[in-house]
Amino acid sequence: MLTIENLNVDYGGIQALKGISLKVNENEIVSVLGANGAGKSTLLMSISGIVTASQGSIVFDGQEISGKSSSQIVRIGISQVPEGREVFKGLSIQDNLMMGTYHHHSKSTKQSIADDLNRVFDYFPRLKERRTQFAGTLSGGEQQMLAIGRGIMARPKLLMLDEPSLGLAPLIIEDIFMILLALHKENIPILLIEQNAKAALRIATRGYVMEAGRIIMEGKASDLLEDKHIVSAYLGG
Amino acid sequence: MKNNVIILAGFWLLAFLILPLSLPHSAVAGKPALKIGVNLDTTGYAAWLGEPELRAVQLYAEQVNASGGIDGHPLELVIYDNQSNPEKASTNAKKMIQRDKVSAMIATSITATSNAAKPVAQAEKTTMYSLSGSFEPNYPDSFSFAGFVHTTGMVETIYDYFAKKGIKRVALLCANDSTGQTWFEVTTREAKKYGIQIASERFNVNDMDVTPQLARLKAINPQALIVGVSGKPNAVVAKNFNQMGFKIPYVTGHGNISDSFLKLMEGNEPDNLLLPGAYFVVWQELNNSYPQKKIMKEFSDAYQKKFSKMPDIYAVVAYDAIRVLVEALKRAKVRGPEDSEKVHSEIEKIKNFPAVYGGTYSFSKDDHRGLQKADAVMLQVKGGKFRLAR
Amino acid sequence: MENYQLSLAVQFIFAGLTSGSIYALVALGFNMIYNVTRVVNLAQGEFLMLGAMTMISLHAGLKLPMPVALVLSTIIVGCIGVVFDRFIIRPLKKPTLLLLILLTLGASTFLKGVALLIWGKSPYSAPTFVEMKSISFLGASFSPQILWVIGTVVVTSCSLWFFFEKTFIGKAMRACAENPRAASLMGIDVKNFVTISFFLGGAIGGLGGMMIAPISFMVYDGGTMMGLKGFAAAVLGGVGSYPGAVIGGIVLGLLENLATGYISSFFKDTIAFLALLLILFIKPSGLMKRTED
Amino acid sequence: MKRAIPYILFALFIFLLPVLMPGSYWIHVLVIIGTYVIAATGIDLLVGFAGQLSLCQASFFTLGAYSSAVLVTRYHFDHLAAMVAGVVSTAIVAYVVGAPVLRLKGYYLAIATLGVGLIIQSLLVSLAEYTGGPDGFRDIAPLKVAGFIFKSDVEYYYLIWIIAMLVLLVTRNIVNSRVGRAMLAIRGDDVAAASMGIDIAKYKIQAFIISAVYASLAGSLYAHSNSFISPQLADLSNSVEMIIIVVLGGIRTIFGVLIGTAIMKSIPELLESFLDYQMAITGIILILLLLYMPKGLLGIIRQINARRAP
Amino acid sequence: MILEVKDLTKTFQGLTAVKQVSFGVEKGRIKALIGPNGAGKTTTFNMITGLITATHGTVTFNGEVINAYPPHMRAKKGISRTFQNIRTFPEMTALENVMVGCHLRTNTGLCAAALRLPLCRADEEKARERALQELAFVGLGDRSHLLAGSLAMGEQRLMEIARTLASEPELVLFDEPAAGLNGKETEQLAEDLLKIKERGITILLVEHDMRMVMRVADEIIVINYGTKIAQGTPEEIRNNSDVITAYLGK
Repeated sequence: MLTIENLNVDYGGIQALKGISLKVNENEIVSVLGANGAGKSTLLMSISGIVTASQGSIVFDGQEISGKSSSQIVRIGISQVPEGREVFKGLSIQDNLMMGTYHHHSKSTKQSIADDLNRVFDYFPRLKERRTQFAGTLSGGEQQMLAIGRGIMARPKLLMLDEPSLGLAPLIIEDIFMILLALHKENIPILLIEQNAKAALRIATRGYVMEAGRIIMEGKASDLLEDKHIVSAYLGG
Repeated sequence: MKNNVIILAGFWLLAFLILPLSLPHSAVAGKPALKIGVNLDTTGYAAWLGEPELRAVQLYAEQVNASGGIDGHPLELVIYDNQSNPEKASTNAKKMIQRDKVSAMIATSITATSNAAKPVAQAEKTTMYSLSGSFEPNYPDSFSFAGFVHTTGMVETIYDYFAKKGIKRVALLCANDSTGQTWFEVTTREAKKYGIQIASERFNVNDMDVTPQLARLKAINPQALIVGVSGKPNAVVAKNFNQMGFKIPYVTGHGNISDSFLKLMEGNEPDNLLLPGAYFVVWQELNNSYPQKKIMKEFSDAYQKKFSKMPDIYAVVAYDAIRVLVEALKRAKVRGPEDSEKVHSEIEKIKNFPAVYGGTYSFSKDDHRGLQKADAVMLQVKGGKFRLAR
Repeated sequence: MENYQLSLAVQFIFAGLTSGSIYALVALGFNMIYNVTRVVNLAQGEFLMLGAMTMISLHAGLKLPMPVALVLSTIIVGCIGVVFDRFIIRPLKKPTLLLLILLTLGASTFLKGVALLIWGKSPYSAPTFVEMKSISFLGASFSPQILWVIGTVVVTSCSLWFFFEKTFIGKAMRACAENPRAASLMGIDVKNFVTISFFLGGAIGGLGGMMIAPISFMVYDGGTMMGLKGFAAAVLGGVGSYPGAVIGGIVLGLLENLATGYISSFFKDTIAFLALLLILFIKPSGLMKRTED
Repeated sequence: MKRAIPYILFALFIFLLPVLMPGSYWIHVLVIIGTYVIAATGIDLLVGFAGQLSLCQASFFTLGAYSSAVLVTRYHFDHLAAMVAGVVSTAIVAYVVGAPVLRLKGYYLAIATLGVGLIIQSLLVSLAEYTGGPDGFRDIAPLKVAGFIFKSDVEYYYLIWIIAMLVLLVTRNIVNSRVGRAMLAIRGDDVAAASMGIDIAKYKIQAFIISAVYASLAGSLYAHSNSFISPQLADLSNSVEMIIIVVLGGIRTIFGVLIGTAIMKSIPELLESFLDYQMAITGIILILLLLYMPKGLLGIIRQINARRAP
Repeated sequence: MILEVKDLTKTFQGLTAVKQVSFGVEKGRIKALIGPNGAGKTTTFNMITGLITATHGTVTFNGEVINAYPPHMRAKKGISRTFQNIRTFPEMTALENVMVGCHLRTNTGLCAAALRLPLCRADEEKARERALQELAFVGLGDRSHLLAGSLAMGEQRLMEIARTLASEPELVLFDEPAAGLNGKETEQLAEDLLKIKERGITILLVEHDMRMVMRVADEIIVINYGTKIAQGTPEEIRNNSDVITAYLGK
């Protein structure tokens, strides 16, 4: 589905990504772990086309996408839920969700968009109650739901999430991970970046570990959960 | 530490760049040129005055040099723009005296900039000829002179005209700028002498609409309106004036005697538009016996030929100013900047010098304007032309 | 006597509406650009001047009929807005409020300088759009052009409001302003929208200039003061709010003219700005601030 | 002690300049540069360090100039007393105005200070009885201190540059202290600053008053050295120019003000032969400088040095 | 009780964010405040530190009602805090950031600073030393010369803590200090909190990471929809059924 080979990214003279190779297969949840500043977010940004890679290839659905603009990449079918939610606070919740449809809005029927909307509201009934409110009035957990909902509205062939559990209460984290599993059942592959390594590895099929811009380890999620190095470095005793 | 060294190096560099500039210009072969500084508002809000003035001055310099200069010395103009800004005017005056060593200066047509340049002229004992009608050149040991009939004379001319027409109640609308201030002061002061009742309002030169002021002025049921402003704002006032259905005479200042004013008023010209001015403006209407008609025609023709434009009153005043200065340079036998102190006493001795403006210049120790009230005349705008007012 | 007082009041109010509407148009253009790009454009007044000058040149110089001249010069000034964005705003790497203010003021100096070279220093006027001397109403009289000005403000503000609140594209443009990065993750081409917003901002500014050209005259530096007052109006109404821009402009215009009429024409600006300060002290974020910030 | 050497060298340079170019017109320009250095340093402190955008610095400058001029000429105050009175009254005005205005932020602050500036300017125009109105105030007596009358440009040059250097020194001291740090913290994040126990309102107003005092002082000196002042000094463009000076020199680098002022005041001198083109060229220069040197000259030098240093 | 909150209530435009919350914090202990997102924890923090004023209720610190005090006065009394989204002064170095924390414990005024009186020099020296000490305490001793903005997020958090400590507080409020930290970093942070407690400083903590809360807190208060729903030792809270349904899950 998504194949990244030897990806390098320079940030003002500093090399943020050094030869990253990574794969997401159909029907997989792949999670990428790593400390702050390891380059995880940069990885997502370069897949989304916000950051341009200095070297390497990103192939999605058999199509080379490195060098394409972010709007082209969204159109090809990769949708990112950014870190820190980044909802449009001054737009209503429904409008926020509609923004997710931007790239296919003119091509889609009203009915199909309404169906999508209902699907999202099924996942997140709380958003339905408040559909006319400004997104800025939502709590952190609700904003995260909105951001994911917005990602779903884009009808992605691959959904990428950047730290969806950041700053959320345990119960809500659980909710969100359940929803990720549900999406996975709908055959949407997911690339997940998480600080909360334990929770991430529990739902993931495979995992990668990044350190200082490199991938230092990869494997099945269940194996990683038991790896001594991972436990001491990321999961805590 | 390192930074400071670099700053220091920067300053030295700057100094070396500046030093050569500060050296006096080297003299040209032949008799050294005599310099007159020209410190005009060629940009900024008074630019429309500065431009014709500059043209007239340049025209005369050309004429002088073509006819052999001043006793063989070529006349050189040192021209600086003061951007209608008093601070710049003062800096320019310093620059032309200290750096360029001019023998005399022509200074600006607005009062504020003339006032700013005045102390410099005084301190450096260099003659300054202002082109402002309300600038005050008469004070002890003055090195300043001024063109135009004094604004007081102009206002008296208006009031004389009012007296003839039986106008007793006058509405006054003055701008919040230098010109407006002067007109406000002079008109209200003189009104007492003439027994004229005045109601006054002020407005801002940037205003797009003065109907509130005009509406308030309407209350006294005035017989005439005096508008104390020069240039563009007049058009706004006139527009509102017509709109509100005023039929009374619309009188404005002599500062408006220019082609651009006529163009401005096109389409909005009040029925009875009056202003005090100079005989030059209507020279074609004058009798052939009028003594200055010949020089007026010559100037007008030369100016039109060179610039393809009608000379306006500012051009004339500037032209006269440089004529007077050159006359004084000749009489004082000025040979260089060291003689510049003599210029002003020589001007004071000039009597009955024919003015292109109309009338003659007779200066004295106490009169640094040289023109009299009688040299002013009431004009009227009719069909896009200045005429003598009946 | 009462009649006289009434006609006086009407006169003041119409004068206030006229200048207020112009301020409102500047403020609308200002907000238009601000809402999509968060750029504080203090050169908005120069767009006004360019609009008026271009229209006069096209109409009086090239003898184009007035409607054609209007449309053409609106487009021209819009394009100037786009160029403005391309070469002056976009190269700025880290835009801060301070730099934006200085930069747009620098740009305003430049635009004035260019206008000076093209049109010289003399003021220009334009005929009123409809041949008519003046309109009388309750003893007050005013120029028919006022109706055009007020009409433009109403139409512009309503269509802006409709566009940004009700249409999908408008909402997408708002999303761009709030969070350009998230917007581009939605597949929105942010740069295009920025270009469009500068086009519209320039066009609205230019339109404002064309509307007042027949009322006031236009000189190369005639836009600056109106630009500043328009900026004041935008702030007064609450930066970013379209109804706020209109209300801010009208309030400022009325304040000025009522102060002139009822207190003293001598202290016009003083009183208007004192009132502005007072309003800001009481409502520090303007009259109609959106709830989002 | 070694750190003082560049300062001493610089001082020496300043004192030698008039000797190097006697009778030059540039001394006059340098007098003006000195005055604006004093006023712009205030802006550096207020805008650069405390982070409060002010568009009324030129109005405070003009206020200082007028109070000196009016008190000396109309009411025959002792010159020094008049200057002090001017500074004190400007400080009071700054306090009264600053207390409410500084609660505002961003554009709101910008427009409020702009309004304050316009009000001061239009009052100076309106109160013509005292101020001479739009014509300006003329024939201001030259400065007289303890019997010594300052007459020539060179005398003013020394006076103004000594004061300017003291002002720079004092400002540098303030900036490198607890007070300056508090101001910087407010600029960085006022909520965090308040949580650290910094009285935001107090430091904002201190910065505002100091900058007003500098402006007023500079204005007084200007009035005497120039002997003519007009309300045009309070134009918005002058206030903006002072901010541009600070940005060009390098915001938050106290001594950058020297460079910024030198550039800003030299541009018109160097462009004077361009007449009508001046405005467009000035605009272009400003745009280019702000776009490609937003940190200012001294800021760039510092950046290069910082990169070189480990 | 060093801090007592009584009937604290805040309404925003008709919506009640915090409703009559009361609790106390004993001197020298760590108290945790937990609850779902949007439950009103940060609002409570802001009312205690004075960033927003309470609609109703009192905040008592060391026996003194401090409701009317602005934030900087409360800081002066000894209440300090960190922020959910780290708030540093990005263009100042780490050292200068922490020196800002010393503001309260030094007192150079404007005049002394302008003339650089000996008093001022002494203060500077004192502040510098103190700041270096605190930076070393949180393990950033070698990062002091870097610009705050260039530090990694975890380091910025530690620097923020050092800055807080430099103000010599009696009570520190931590707002989600572990957000964005991974398991190991969180453990380190827990150690740091305990070390701070050892210095005799009282801590009020808002945190979602339950493992950390359970480890460091002496007592836990749970709020939901603006009201307190439970209070007790970590053990009690862990088994409280209300808390499980509202917050902890499973």
